[in-house]
Amino acid sequence: MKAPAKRKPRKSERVMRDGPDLTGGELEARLEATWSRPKGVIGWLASVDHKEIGRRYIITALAFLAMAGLLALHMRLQLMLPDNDVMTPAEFNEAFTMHGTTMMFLFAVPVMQGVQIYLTPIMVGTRAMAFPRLTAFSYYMYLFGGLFLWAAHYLHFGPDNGWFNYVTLSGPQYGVGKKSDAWAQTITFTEVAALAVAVTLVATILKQRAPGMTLARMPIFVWATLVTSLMVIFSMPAIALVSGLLLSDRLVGTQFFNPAEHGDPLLYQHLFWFFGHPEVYIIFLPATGFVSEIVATFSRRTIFGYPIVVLSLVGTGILAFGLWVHHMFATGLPRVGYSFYTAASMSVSIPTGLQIFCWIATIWEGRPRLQVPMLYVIGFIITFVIGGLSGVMIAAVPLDLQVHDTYFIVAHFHYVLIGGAVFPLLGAITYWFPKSTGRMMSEAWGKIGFWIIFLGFQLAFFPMHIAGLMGMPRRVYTYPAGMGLELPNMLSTIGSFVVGFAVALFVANMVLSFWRGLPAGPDPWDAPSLEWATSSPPAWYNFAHIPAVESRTPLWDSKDDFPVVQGLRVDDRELLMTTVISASPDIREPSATPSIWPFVSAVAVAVSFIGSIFSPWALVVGMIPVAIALTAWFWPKLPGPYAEPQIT
Amino acid sequence: MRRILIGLIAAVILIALIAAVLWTRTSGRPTQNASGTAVNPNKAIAASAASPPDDGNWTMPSKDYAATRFSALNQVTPANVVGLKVEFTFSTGTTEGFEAPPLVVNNTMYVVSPWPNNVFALDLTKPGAPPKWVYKPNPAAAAKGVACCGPVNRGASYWNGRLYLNLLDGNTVAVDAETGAEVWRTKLADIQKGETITMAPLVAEGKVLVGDSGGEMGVRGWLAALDAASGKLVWKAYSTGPDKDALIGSAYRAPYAQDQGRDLGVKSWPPEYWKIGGGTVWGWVSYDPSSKTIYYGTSNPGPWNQEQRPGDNKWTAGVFARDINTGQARWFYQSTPHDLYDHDDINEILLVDYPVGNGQRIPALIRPSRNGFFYVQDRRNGRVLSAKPYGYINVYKGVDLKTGRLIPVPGMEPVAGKVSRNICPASPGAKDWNPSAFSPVTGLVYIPHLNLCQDMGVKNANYIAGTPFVGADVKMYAGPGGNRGLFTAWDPVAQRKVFEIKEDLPLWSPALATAGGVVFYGTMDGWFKAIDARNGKLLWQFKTGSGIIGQPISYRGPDGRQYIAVPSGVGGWAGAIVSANLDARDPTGALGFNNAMKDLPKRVSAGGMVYVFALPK
Amino acid sequence: MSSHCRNSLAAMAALALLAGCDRENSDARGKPFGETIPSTSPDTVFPGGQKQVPLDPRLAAYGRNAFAIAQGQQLFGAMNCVGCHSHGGGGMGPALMDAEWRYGGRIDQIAQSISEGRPNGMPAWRGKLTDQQIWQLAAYVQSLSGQAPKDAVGSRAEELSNTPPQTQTKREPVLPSDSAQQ
Amino acid sequence: MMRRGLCAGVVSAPCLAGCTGIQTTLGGAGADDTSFIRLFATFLVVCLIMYVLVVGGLAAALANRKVLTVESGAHHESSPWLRSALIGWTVLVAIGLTGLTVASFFVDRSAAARAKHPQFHVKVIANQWWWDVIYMTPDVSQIVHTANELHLPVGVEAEVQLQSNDVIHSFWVPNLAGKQDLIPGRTTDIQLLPTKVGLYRGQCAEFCGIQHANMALVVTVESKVDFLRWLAQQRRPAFAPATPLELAGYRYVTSRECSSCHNIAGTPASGQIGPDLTHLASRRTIAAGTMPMSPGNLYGWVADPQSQKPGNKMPTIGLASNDLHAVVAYLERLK
Repeated sequence: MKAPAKRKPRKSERVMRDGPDLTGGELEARLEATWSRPKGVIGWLASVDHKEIGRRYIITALAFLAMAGLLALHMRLQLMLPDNDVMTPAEFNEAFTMHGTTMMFLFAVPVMQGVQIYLTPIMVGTRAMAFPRLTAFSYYMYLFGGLFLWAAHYLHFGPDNGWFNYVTLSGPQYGVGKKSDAWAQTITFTEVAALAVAVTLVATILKQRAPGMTLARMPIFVWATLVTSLMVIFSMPAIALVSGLLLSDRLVGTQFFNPAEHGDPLLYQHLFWFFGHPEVYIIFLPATGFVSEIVATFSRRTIFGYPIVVLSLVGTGILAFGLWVHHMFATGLPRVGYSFYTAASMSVSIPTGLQIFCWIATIWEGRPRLQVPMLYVIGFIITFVIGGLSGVMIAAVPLDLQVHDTYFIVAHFHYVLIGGAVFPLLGAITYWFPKSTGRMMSEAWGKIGFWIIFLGFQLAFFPMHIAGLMGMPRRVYTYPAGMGLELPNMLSTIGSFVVGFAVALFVANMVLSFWRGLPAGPDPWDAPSLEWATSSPPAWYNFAHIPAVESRTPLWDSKDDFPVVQGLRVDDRELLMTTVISASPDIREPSATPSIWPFVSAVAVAVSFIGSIFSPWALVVGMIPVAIALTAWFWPKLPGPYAEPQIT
Repeated sequence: MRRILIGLIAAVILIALIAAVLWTRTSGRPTQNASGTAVNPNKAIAASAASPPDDGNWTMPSKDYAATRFSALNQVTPANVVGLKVEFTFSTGTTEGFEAPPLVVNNTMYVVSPWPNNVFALDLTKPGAPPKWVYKPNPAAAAKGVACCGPVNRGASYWNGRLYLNLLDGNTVAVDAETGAEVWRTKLADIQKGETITMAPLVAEGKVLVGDSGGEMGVRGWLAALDAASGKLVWKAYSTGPDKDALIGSAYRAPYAQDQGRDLGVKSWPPEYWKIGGGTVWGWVSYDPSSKTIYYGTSNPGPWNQEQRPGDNKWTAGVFARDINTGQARWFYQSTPHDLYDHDDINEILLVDYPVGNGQRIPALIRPSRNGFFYVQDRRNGRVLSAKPYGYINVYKGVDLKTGRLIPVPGMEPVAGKVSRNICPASPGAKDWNPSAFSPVTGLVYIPHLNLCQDMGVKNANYIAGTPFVGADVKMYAGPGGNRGLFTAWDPVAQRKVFEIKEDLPLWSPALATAGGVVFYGTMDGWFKAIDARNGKLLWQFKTGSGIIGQPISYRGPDGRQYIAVPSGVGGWAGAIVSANLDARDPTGALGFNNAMKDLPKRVSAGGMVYVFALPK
Repeated sequence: MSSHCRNSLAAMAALALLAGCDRENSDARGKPFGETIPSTSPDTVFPGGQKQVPLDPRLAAYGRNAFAIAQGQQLFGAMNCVGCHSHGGGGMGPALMDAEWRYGGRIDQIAQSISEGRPNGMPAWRGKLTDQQIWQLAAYVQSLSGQAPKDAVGSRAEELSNTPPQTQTKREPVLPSDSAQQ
Repeated sequence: MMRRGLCAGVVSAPCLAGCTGIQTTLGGAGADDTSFIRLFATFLVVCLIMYVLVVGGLAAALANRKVLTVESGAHHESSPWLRSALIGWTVLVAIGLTGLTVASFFVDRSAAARAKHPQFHVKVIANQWWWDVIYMTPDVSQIVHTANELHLPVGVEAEVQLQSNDVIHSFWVPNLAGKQDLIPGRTTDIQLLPTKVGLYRGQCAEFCGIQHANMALVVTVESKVDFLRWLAQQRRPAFAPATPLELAGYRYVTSRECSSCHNIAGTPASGQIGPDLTHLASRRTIAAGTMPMSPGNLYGWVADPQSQKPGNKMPTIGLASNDLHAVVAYLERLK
């Protein structure tokens, strides 16, 4: 497929640059032609625009949220009564595994990365991601991974050993058939996608910020994106290694996890949880970014203690790598070692405590407007702190030995994941929906939806603390009557259906507002950050002129007379690269044009990955089409005529 | 006149000389017979009562009750052994492991084949030794399903006109040596419980001593004595269970405290495990007529997984001394308490008069045990005089002579779920059942043995009668040095090695020592070798049709010449990969031997032939 | 193949290679099987020229089912088959991973050998194992020589490493064995 | 540091019917569990205080409706005391966490110290979906082998050695102590010091396959005398069949499928793969706690175990009805 037809510059024409003599409608029409993509299915597949890919990520992730949510409701029906037989044990085991795996790998991380892909360029004031085609490739890898997992579930070889698929149960002898291979290969897909996104985000944030946006002037959400992306880069290789080792044990009979041949099931657990714990912070930190943005906007005040919040983000990111063994307190490792991890697990709550203080201080200092995003922030603080405190409890070894792998833990991580990440996500969607669609979501239905999900959530998950303390282990498809577990389970089931209804309400609100929401205009919330300087929805090229930034809250300080940078090419895709610390203009860099090849490469890699769980030769043979697709993808573009731009 | 006289005297002297030489060569009377040798004070000599002077016959696999496997014929010497030629051969028509030695009595050779245990009587007086009669016992074919280490038979025994042998399916038969007619047949073992019989019976004092095999099948070991005339059971001593079953009574005095106590056969086992605890008797029995005492060893405890049977597991993996007439135990010494690696203790027991300084001698027994130690014990009370390793050992520290207890190296015991690596010696031990030979001439014990180590993983063994009760996966490989076999000449007095020959393949053939100063043994790829008894130099070798795992013997033929006979037919535990056509891609095949014998199928094929050699007339 | 699987397969043409519907269903709810062990022995001469005995329909249910093969592997260890046949290499009993079959290498013949026993020492397990267990054992035994599909077998067990992984062993032909023994 | 009155009060509030349950972490029938309850109460108090501070701060911030003097000056200086409040909050959080860490460390140390001198040893081997229990006495011939049942003398420190034959399980008797994983290839251990006589239920707490939910064991804490009487009863071989129906059952069980897996001491059935049945009828549950022991349940279980506990390793034999009656009659005999 050739790159889209481009007008050949006529000899006489000077290279067109934006500058004093090219402004207004003429400039925007030319930029539109350069930055838009061809129509049709091929065009859709070839798109490299960060806004389109971001939206696709979010919609796909919400679809997986809904599917995994339905599984959760089905499980709650089975657990509503003791000795129930709504589901057979095999169905229940596959249901909780698919629920866990989908929520963690196909919803939580991808949706956060989707929002980051969508917002980062327009927040830092640039026109595209650093590696646009890599971002497109990552979306297709994520999509194929999700489709593969659910196809496996549909074809009776979906995984059924829990979302972390511990070894010897998932090993070649006890992990019968292709179920554990399907799980491990899904991880390979999603970790490739997550790593690709993390790399492009870090490059975009460090090199493509608008001139003047020094590190100290970056929005908090961009800081959160930077920290999470670095955490992805450092933690995903651990899960890549462990899923690769499991696949090679299961397919070619290596002995990594064979306890008899001095392999070690605990090696699996160490490697998995070295990724596992940073993973939950990868989900939580972007949510703190949402909260900081929403609190600043709806309190009409810059965030209190900006350096403290940024240092807390970085502190949480680093500490998150030092406490994975608190998932393994019951495996009989030396007790002294455990006390180090207790201390580390306790210390990670200090940075989060500081952030909460700063948010509350911002609200105290500002004039809070209790609109829907702000309600979700308040709901977040009330819910997440309960989860954080129950986390402090299970950091202590004697307590964890009693409540580990019980419903107390299920309650804890739902409080910190739904309370800590989904509530801020719903707030963020409500907050940035107008920017993305140009229409407001209904404020009234938003408020009703918030109260239903907030109360439904407490009803669903607080009783699980009690069920856990009263001796209900995790992942049991049933429990005997007469142990006092009937009431908590019944309440949880009712609560979970309320939450289900509230999520449906939110989605309905989104869909209806897409057509019949109030028109929003560029800055409906009077927010400080750069993305509100673009139109709603932003044009293909985001900014007609790359803005220059002089403070943390550009829109609040110089609402209309924006200093801008001129001189970028108009007839070809070009970005302004700035230095890392002070963001002063550095060089001009061409940006990749839309291409079908990332999609084709993703298809080739997917076929090779899926084939490799049936025969190792699929990797060897599969690499040929992958090599061809990648070669076409990186085929160099002939450099056009250049002249030095004048920077005014 | 004087010259004539001098010539006459010279002639007479010359004739006397020639006569003397001829007389020594022909009459076969060894210049120094076993008992008449000038008694060298610092050399062990065979127990005289148990090792009568050689009459040129070979009536039992161990040659004599002292198990010397020493032939006093000395026609074949290091000088002329290179002239040995094949006199005749005989094929048994079977391809299983051929472990039984041919017996020669009154110019008739009796050949016993592995399953179906046919017996052929060959008339040595006629050229080519044609068969006089064939005895076909037709044992049950199903017995092959419970024979752990190949459907083998370790030989018959001749005793006043009759041949006594055991059949694989647990019967003992007496056959008339002249006509080949079956005199009596007694059923002793039950293949439904996994019991077979492979040992060569020992016949003495009118009693036939027979023990069962099946340590790997969870059977209960015993030694039974049948009346040689009628085949009726005289007494039966179990190797596990209460003292009344083990015939341990007032006459019993254990050499060490570890083996003294009431009903240790029950107390040293977890409940009910002694009933399926092994301790079978499938090896060699020796007999000292002077004290009317038999000496034999018991096999490994079952199952191989040591964690399933905590405790010392009495009376397995040890040596019993019993009165031959009543079976009452005199003493018992447990070489390997709570055996960890299937180190049976059924190896041959040589009875010697052992020098203890200043010309004094005590009746002793010396034996190269499977756990790698060469024991010298006072056979009156079982006390261990010395125990030195004769092969490479890294799983035992040594034997504490004060308590008699074997000291294992901590941390090497196989536990469930974790493979133990580099266990030397491997399960077949430093030497398996193939017996050594003792030459009173050189005073050395010639030991054909192994140099194997193994990786071993154990798991919970399930007991179903008639099926294997092992609970262990094993992979064997060559020990240090890369050679899998060793032929060692051991000085039992100085307790040290005199010389050693490295053999590529494990040595599974017994040894034969002769008064002529030549020692014979065979290799698993078919080489029948003769070496110098003093320095182990290879003198002569002959490539037989199949691997040699049977006992070579030496006898005096009807024409007075010394004949050497050797059975050739690879098989047994080590040769199972060839005789049972196993698949080398599975290293744990044949209870772990496949891994060590991957190359054997390419070097040798199955067979079943007796070769008889002699110096040309 | 249940109809539900068939049309889903048609729908998923792109994922056709994932056809493994029946490979995985574990049919845990075991109703008492009316399984019987067939008594015919196809590897023989039929006077009057009767044509070959058709392959037993249970081959699909057991021979290609990952759950049945895994249960067979556990029974192969638990019922002491390893004691005689090791991990397919043989020992007291013949090797099971090679191409030579003295009493027939098809799954129904193997099931018959297990159930009835064989004269040279193979014990008869009828009455000691249920017919379903015998079929599971037969499924595992025929997978030792690579007869089972590669995606239904495990590469190794959690024990001392022994044979090369079954997922990589090539499929051995099923040949009558010219046993030298009587 | 811990005021018993307040903690007990606070703890009892949310525990509803939980305290008296047979499988609850709030039961307090073992030394470890009582220290758990005390530590949990401490944590709960500290966490409630922190939670009240946070939510109170939030409420106060929301209620603080002051109107800004400067129009939309978002950059005005923050009030000075907020800075000091921030430092105060950090110090408070740090002190709270340090205190809790030290408290948990001391509880952990005291449990480890007590574990140094156990009076007797039990080995528990986990299999897919049942517990093999072996009482390791110094005299090996007195070893007792049972399944899915653990008897402990009250007030005596018992060390339970934990091994697994297949996958990772987790031994958890909440009323007595915390859980400990059973990992293939490793031997872990847990110390139990029961303080209250009674009947408790433990369950596997690490997902171990299709029947992870039905892998329970019944723990009976009794006086030393009762315990020794039970141990002696377990050492006796199985009762001989008394009636002809039991004899027919005996013949079937010891010669047919049952003997391939199960062991009944004193009879030819000595399979080591399945649970030991020598004293089956004296146990309180069938199939690792799946259902209580009763003739009716025994009928249901023996007739078709797959429908009672789908996916478990016991096959459905399809017994004829007369065999079924005989077998159940004989199993009833195995008190």
